[in-house]
Amino acid sequence: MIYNVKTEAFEGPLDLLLHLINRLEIDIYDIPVADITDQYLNYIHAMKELELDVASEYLVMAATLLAIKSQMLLPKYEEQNFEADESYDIESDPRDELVEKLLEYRSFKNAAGQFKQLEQDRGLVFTKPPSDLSEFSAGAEMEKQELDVSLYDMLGALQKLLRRKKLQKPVYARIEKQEISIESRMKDIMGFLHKRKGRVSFFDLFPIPEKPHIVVTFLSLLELMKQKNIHVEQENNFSEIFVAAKVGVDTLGS
Amino acid sequence: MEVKHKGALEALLFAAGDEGLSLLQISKVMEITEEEAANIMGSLDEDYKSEERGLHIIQLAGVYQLATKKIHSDLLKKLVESPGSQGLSQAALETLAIIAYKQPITRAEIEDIRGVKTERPLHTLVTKGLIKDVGRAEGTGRAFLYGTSKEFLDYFGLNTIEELPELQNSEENYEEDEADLFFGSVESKEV
Amino acid sequence: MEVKHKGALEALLFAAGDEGLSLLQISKVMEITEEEAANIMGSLDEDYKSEERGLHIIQLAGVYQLATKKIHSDLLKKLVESPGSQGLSQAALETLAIIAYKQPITRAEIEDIRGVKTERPLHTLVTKGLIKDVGRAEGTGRAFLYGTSKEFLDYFGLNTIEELPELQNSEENYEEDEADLFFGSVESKEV
Repeated sequence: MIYNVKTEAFEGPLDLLLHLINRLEIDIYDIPVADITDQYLNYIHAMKELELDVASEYLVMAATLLAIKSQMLLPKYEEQNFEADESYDIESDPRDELVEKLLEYRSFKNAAGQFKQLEQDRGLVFTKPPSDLSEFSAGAEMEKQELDVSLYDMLGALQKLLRRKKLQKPVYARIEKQEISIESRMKDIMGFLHKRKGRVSFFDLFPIPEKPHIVVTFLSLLELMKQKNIHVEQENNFSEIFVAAKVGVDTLGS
Repeated sequence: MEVKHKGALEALLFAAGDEGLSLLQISKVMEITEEEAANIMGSLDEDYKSEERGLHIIQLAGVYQLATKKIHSDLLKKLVESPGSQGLSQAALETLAIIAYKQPITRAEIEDIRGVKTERPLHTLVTKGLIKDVGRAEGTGRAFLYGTSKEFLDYFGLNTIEELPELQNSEENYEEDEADLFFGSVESKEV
Repeated sequence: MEVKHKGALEALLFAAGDEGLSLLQISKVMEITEEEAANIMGSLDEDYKSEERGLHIIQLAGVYQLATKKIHSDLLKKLVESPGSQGLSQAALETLAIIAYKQPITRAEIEDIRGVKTERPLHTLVTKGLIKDVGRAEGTGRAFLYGTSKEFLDYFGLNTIEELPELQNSEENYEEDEADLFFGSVESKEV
């Protein structure tokens, strides 16, 4: 039989063992070490046969299992002799340490599952970046304050930003996919120029930083210039370009 | 409580965005007591419960902020091109869970619990600002001790670390796909 | 018009932030006609007129967005004057992080990444000596390029900028931005 081995399916030997215990419907408090060791070694052998890198942790666990198995195989006469001494019997179970580890690991694995849920829930809620309050800061006296931030605060802020950005950016990409016509963009531009009265910075005519929109806007401006509906001014090379509606030109006749 | 206070608080929360505001900050800016601030907050929160409102007040990492209601997430997702981030890997989530419940904790202790090397997930978590080193362990190694950060709370939508779900050890919670994750017969793919 | 439509529209406008939404976009996302969208917008706008509300809808160049009411500007000024507990706002921290990882970088590029105007945070960071201008960008605008200062390294206990934690998982996000760099320079100024 050929197997397709997915090594990434397990987080480590403890995870693999939990999986085996679960699949074989074994009582974790009473693990049949011989069985589980065989199963475990099967996996390891399969990995090796497939020339996959077997992380050393898996081999260490294999050795541990074999050690426990051999301890379990030791003659049981001691147990019979000291039957009365239950505590001795329990404490000396060679499986104890492993079971404890498995239980502890399992509780954190469960917690990780809950974290995943929290992560997903949080993803359903959208917040907004702090507003830029520059317009309110004119003449504002900043309280002098010592910095109390660490690199971690900065990284945290960055991650928050990256998470948040997901919504902001592609807003247009998706929705404006359908064609924006030059004609309708020309109307928009004229409407905008009339509303603003007087001249407007060239860049203000590009409110949407998406390629198709920019191209259409640019072509619309050329067309409007050709039709002599707008003025375009630039005082010097490289200085800001201003656009204004020509006097007497109201809305575009369609 | 004056009516216009509610409007004022709404404006403040809106401007603060995801930086959020504490009651202390609000009380200072509005020149009211923290108790009054809390009352206005409560009243505003009550208003937001109406179905006509798309926002609500959430408490994250100790501050109040405005956020959209979960009920509208499907709609909002339409505004994003690639829905959702991939989220943290299983390794990172496990590592983070261990740190969250056992902090402060060293890398060696984490690796002991997970049974595998944990350098990469730790690095990812530091990079993402979810954990930070909070000192050094006693003893020879003087290893770094890790703890969760403020961003951790924000990331998982928690107000304080006490809001973490209780660490459970019980059997019934442990469920796994019956499907064998490791071996799958090779109908589809050869190795 | 359904009541919940109003809530949905409020959530959409909130999430769209400074970029705002056109009626066309709203109608597409909410799967209603533009006329219906206009009606809901009108009704929402009416609600905002109440003194209890701190926000209102503004319309700029055919795009609708939420903003704080003028009446609250004194309050916002006070908010500006009272910095958070850390001495650096979330906005300033974000800006600093972007500069640290992407330097040299212009303001327009930073604003493109953040999605909001970044004049104030830049000013704060320059004032605090954490960043400085390191030259001028090529091209028409000849915009200032920002980079981190020596104080930045000192402050965060780094010897060189290379000691910043590598941003492994976030790399994809940044690459996307790279592609947008040209168009980012045609960043929308405030309309």
